[in-house]
Amino acid sequence: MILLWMIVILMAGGLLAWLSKKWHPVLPRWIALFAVLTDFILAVYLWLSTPAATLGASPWLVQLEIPWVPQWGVNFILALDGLSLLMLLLTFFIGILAVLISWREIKVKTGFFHFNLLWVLAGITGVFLTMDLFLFYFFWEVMLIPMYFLIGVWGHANRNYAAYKFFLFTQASGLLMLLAILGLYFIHGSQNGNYTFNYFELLGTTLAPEAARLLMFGFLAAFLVKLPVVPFHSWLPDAHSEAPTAGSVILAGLLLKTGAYGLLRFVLPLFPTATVEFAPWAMLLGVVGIIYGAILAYSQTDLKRLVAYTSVSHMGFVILGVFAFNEWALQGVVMQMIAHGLSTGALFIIAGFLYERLHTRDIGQMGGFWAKAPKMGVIALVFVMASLGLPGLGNFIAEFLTLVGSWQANNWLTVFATIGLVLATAYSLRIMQKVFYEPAPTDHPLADLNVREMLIAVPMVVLILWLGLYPQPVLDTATPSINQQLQAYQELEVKEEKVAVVEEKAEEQSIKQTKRENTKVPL
Amino acid sequence: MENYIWLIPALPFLGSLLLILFGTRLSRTAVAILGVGSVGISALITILLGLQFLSEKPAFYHQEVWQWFSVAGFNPSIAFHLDALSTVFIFVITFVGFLIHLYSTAYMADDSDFPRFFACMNLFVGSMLKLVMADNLLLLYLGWEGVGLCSYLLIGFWYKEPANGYAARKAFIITRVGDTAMAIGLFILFQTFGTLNIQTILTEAPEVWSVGTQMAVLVGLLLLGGAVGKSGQLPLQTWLPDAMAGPTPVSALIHAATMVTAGVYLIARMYVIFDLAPVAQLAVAIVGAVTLLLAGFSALTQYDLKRVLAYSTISQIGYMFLALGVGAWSAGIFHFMIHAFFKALLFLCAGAIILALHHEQDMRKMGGLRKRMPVVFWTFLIGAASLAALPVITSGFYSKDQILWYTLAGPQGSIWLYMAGLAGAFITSVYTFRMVFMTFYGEEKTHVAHPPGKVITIPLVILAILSLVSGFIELPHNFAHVALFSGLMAPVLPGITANELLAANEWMFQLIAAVISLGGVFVAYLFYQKSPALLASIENSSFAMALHRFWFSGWGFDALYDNLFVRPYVFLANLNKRDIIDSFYTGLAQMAEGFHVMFSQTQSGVLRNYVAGIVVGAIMILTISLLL
Amino acid sequence: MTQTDFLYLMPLIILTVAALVNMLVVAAWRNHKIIYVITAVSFVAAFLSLFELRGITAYTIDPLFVIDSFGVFYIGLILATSLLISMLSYAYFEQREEQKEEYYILLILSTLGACTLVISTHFASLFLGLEVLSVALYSLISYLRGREHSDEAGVKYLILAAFSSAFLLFGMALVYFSLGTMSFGGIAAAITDLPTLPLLLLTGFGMMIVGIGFKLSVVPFHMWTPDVYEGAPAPVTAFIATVSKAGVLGILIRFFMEVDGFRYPTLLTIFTIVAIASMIAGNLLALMQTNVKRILAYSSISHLGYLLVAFLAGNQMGVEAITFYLVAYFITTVGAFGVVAMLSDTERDAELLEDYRSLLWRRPWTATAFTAMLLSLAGIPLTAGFVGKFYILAAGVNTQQWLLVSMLVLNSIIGLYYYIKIIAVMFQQPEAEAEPRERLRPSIYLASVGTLAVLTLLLVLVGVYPAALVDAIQNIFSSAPAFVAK
Amino acid sequence: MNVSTMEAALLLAGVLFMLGLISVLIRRNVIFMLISVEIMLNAAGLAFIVAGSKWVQPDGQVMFIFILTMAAAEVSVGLALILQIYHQLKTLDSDAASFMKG
Repeated sequence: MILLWMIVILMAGGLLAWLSKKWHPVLPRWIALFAVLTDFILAVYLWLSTPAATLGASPWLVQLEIPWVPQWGVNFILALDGLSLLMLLLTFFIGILAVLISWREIKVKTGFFHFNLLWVLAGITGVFLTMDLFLFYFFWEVMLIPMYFLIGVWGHANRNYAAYKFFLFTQASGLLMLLAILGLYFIHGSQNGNYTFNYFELLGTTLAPEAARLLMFGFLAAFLVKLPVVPFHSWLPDAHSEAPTAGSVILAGLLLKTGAYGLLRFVLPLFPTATVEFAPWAMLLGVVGIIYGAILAYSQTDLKRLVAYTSVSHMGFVILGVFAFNEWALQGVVMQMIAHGLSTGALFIIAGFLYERLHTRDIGQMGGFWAKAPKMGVIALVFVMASLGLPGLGNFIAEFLTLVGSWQANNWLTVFATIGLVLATAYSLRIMQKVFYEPAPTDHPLADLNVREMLIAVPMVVLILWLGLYPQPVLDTATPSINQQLQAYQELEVKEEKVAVVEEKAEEQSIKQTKRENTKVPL
Repeated sequence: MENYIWLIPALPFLGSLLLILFGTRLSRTAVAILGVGSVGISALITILLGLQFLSEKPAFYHQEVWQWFSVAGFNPSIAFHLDALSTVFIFVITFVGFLIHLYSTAYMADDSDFPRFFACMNLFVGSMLKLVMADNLLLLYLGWEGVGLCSYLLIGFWYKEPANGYAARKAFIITRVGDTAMAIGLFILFQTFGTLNIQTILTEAPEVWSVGTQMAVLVGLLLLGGAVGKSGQLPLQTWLPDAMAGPTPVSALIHAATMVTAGVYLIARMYVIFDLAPVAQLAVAIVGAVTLLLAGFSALTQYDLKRVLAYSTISQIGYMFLALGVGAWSAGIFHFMIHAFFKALLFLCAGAIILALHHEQDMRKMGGLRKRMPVVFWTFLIGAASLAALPVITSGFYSKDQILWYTLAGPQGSIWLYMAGLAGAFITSVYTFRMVFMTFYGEEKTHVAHPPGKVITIPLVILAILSLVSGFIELPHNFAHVALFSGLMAPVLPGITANELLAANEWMFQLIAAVISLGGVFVAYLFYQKSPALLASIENSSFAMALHRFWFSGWGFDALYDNLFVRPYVFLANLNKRDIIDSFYTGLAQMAEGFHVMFSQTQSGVLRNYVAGIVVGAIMILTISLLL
Repeated sequence: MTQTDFLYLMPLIILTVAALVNMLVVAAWRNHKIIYVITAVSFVAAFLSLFELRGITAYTIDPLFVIDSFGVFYIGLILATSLLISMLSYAYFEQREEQKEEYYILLILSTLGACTLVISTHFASLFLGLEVLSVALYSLISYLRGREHSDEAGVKYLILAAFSSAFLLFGMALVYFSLGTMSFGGIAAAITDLPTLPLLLLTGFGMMIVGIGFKLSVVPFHMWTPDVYEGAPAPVTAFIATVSKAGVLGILIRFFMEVDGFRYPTLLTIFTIVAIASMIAGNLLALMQTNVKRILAYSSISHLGYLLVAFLAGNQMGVEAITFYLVAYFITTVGAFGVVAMLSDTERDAELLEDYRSLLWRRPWTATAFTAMLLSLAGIPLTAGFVGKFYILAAGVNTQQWLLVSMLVLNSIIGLYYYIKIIAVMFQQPEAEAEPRERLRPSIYLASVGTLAVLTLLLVLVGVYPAALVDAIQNIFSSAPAFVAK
Repeated sequence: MNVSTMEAALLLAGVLFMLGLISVLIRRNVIFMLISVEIMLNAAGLAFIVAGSKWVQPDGQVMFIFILTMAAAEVSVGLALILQIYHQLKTLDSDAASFMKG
């Protein structure tokens, strides 16, 4: 029930924030802050109350199932495991930041703004929680519309174009996923007469290779566009750079993560054989993304656009890791989702701070800010370093684990991905150089960060350091769910091994089986 | 005492953290106390620990601070492993580091970014300590990149000058290239051994790999890649001369004494791999030999005092690589230590000169400083003598001679490598004394504003003494035969035995080395002191000028890389700034728009056309129904 | 006719009486409000009378009608829609100069025609229903004589409708000629035995498709749609877009199910082509359009294309999907045109994109409602349109019509663009404070505002909790065995 | 009547239908268009009568009467509309009434 409350609090908070504008112009901000904070506290409470040790057997911590459209086998299923929990923590943390950074930036239609903000968060929360494919698609789309409004109403000059592009890309890919969901639904239903969208039941569907491939591509379409993977990335730079700061932060920090989450949660366990077939290509796409994004990032002059392309590059690691199918890589991917959410979010926030002060995003107009705003400089430095993968910061753990994992799967692609780290250095340092070091062509007055801004930035620094130096709590939380996602693959491997040593182990197995049978009896 | 190991890197980190957080609000004195004090206490602990180590003679001390993370059998820790090798390194780092910090309080006294400087320096010391104390390669990598970051921050310390920023980025990016190779090496090691714990790898490697295994060679070469990046060896040496853009204490600490020798440390640390991979080890030797020559020639031609020293550093590290490459592990490390003393000394002297001359670095504008700055002159001279390996009295002689000796007489030695080493020694003493003569002799060209104070001279004197006496802990067989250092190293690094045939005549080779070094001094004296006209006549020939330009530019490596990698990359990036893939999607949109225009032509508003539309539809339907 | 027949035909009779009463009242005393109330009451009464017929098994009134749960549901849908439209009409016509009262009579008659259509089982009743619907519509379209384009729209519709009726009639004649019967049951019985359909019969079916296709405004019989939508008053447009299509679609489903037209690949091919062409042409035509009414017209063409996808599924799920979609689509369309009607002034309808600029700032609630409607048309979750589209997709996937389904997806994406375009215009920040347009007393808008609110709520309700509606629709078909796929 | 006459009569209806159709297509005057449509409707009526007589049923004739009634209603509305158009445009050319397009 606590899961439902999380979503309800956000949605109700959103409506309330919208309506409260009439009573007092500041009220929406406080309501939004309060709603997200409440959710954050709930999530932290959930995390603390479930120590890693108890995660053992079943990865699921909390489950909720309410029939919704029983005629179609649609149930309102919310379930929480370690992976979802981590994603929720990230969601609410970034949500709080998003509310805080909009405190001064958003001046018109604040009520509606916060409505949209909270509903995006609600949609994302739903995506991370639901274990019913219909509901998943439902939330998947629900998070897009408010996002569209965030970009389209409060964005920068070219906002309409960006908003269209964002919406069309994500919708198009989402519809393909819907087709795949339906295909899976009918295949599963025709096999055993149980027509349902329940994730847990669909997991057991046996698919013909051809069908599995097609359905996988349907799911992939949505997730790869959202992630995004080159060549489906072209919505991202526009959307990120035109959105208001809160929008960019949510886009980079959370929306992209839903794609990664989808890959982990749905693509891997649903189509174990098809993904193995597709893995080299997927990893190739990842590497191309890493390098292509890095090259593009290097040439940008618009700060937010630059950071946007770095996201393309960083998300390449995600797909590289996901399709390596081992625990190192997947832990790396989970870490990457969190660390990238923080680091890129922080870079967008800094870009937002600068925009608020200078009213430009052009790094040609900036420079020499270290002298004027040393606090901002230090914080920017931390996150620039995070983005180039400096050890000691969260991104390093993520990227290193991913690469270690992907090395086991494919040497050459990993080599190229590692080269991406050099390119990352090039673009990251360019940010520092142009914004904080080199003198600017024109001299602007620039105030350093104020208390509210420090309140936003410092926790992020602390978190990214924590992730870099002691990531174990996060890793422990994710482990059971990652093993769950990988189960199908380990079975595959085991099967192959079994074929090889089947005779030797025949005896052993029969003993094991009898043991298993013995344990079954009391049940 | 060994329970306090963690304090050694922790104190500088703490100092750095405090300086970052509160630096701007503290007084200069407080900043200085914090910055110098943290390193000082570290140094104190190190010395105490070192004494304990020498008296107890354990194989190593080990301390795990916390488990970093643990994923599916991959469990690196934040843990420190202190054996003789790392003890030598942390001694040099903390002790020399302390002296340089002390020196900096005077050197940077007028800088407005005083706290930032010490924050970065402390951070560097902490990272460097972590690098050498790490018990696993991942933690080592953390320190490795951490020192890279500090190097970047300190090279670009005076950030308002774009050239400094450029040099800083160049340093970071080029070393990152090496780091990438090293990272791949780590992947292979992890895949093979299932761990990155150094000791485990070292013990298991001989069991898993036989000598000359392809994998071992690959790993060796990849680690070498990391090492050449960090240590400024061929082919990734180009960043180091530019790194002199940073404040001089930075050059002394990072780009002479400590960070650039991280590559030496890495190779020595992983010596088992190189033992298993003779090809890789040979590559180390060749890289060292070639680098020491190339850098030596370049050093000959430089006018900027610090650039001479930079090239000299590259060249001296070349010697260390050469030593490691021929299996003279202990000799390489010994040279590292000695080099740290005298090169830090030289840089600090150079800093004193530069400070006194209002940041003038061009040697052509110096001269006659002998009288003006006697302390600096004498200490510089000692450092130069050590660098040039003047026989008997300098420690540089003993360390370099040991390398040269094993290059020839060691089991992996070769006459070619030896010749390269000898040639390098000659060049070294030429450019060293060229420096001495140009700077301290001749007429005074720039006025000395204020002679250096005590805080500057005390470190110089201490380092000068060390440069003179520290060589005596390791003397050749035929020359009192003191083997304190190699004895210390023996449990960690394998020893080396010289060819017996040659060993009988060791004195002859020592003589050759001594003559070569003195000969170099003489040549320098000839050209730069006695008859500069001779030099001018040689320099004026067109061939010499071309050669000079070529050497001056560091053998054209910068231009080569610029044309081969940087320009094409930037060109490509700018070419694709608007993202070619995006135009595919815009094309789709335009296509849809085109279709719209086409279709809307049919909506002409004319009734008859609409009728015709229905008729066409009817005909179509009837045709289909009749045909099918 | 027996007494029971009357009972079963009660809704139709109520409408007929209401039309007559209205005429008499108009003759005696012209008063907008009274006529309006009578109309509303009669719709409500007709609707309520349906409750008597809940859950009935098919009751045949030979040879013309059959009243079964399918028919009852569709009549209910039509009546409810007409009621909502009449609610929206009051404020719209109140501000016009013309005499308003006859409008309601025509509206009732049209509705009557549509209701007749959906329970027909005979060509004669089909024809009667269709023509009652059409002839009333001719006048409705050009009802506002004073307006520029009303008679252009009227004459276009009249000529084309009559033209296509001729096709329909001739087709019927050919079918009758070859089979000797005009009742659906008879036709079904006659052709089950035929191994292949004779040429004359096929020609007849083909010509009937032309007639039906015209009413449904599917490609290539769609060209009248934008012009008529633009020229007609907004409530009438809403009526054309909903009621008239529901009637025709109802009879199409009934006829096809009865004769099991899905057996004939020829017919399937024709409908497939028509469906794809409708989706593509409708969406592409709307793409850069700047007239909101025309956008909605083109979008209705593509929506009919979507409906045909479910229709082509040819099984119970398909028909369920159509029915569900119709409900969702009606809520949305009536809502959308309701907004248009609300924003219209005395001179002209609010049809240009310009009229909607920064609407969010001027009239936030109206803008919100319109946004919801547009999102529903685009098939975005939380709205009924999404569930409808989902249902259709499910039907398509279920029968593995990949071509149609992928076309549907492609077109949904194209469609998104122009729906979003309207929303984007509404959400634009105003440059200057717009002058408020002259409006009538707020109380007059009460009905319109209430209707819009109800529609918006319904839209969300069906979008969030579709189970109730799905249940209702599935019940119809479980109690009407004729519609289970043969 | 025997079968062949039936078919001939149906053919006649078809020809009539086609004539009407073609003249709707080629005429620009709205009144003529309306008349042509009436011809088509009557052709359909004729076809019904033929069919009815083929099966010896009254249904065809009933349908014909329906058609007549409907046509009359249609013409009356149609003429009213055409009058309006003439008032506004001062022409009966249907092409002139093409303000709405695109």
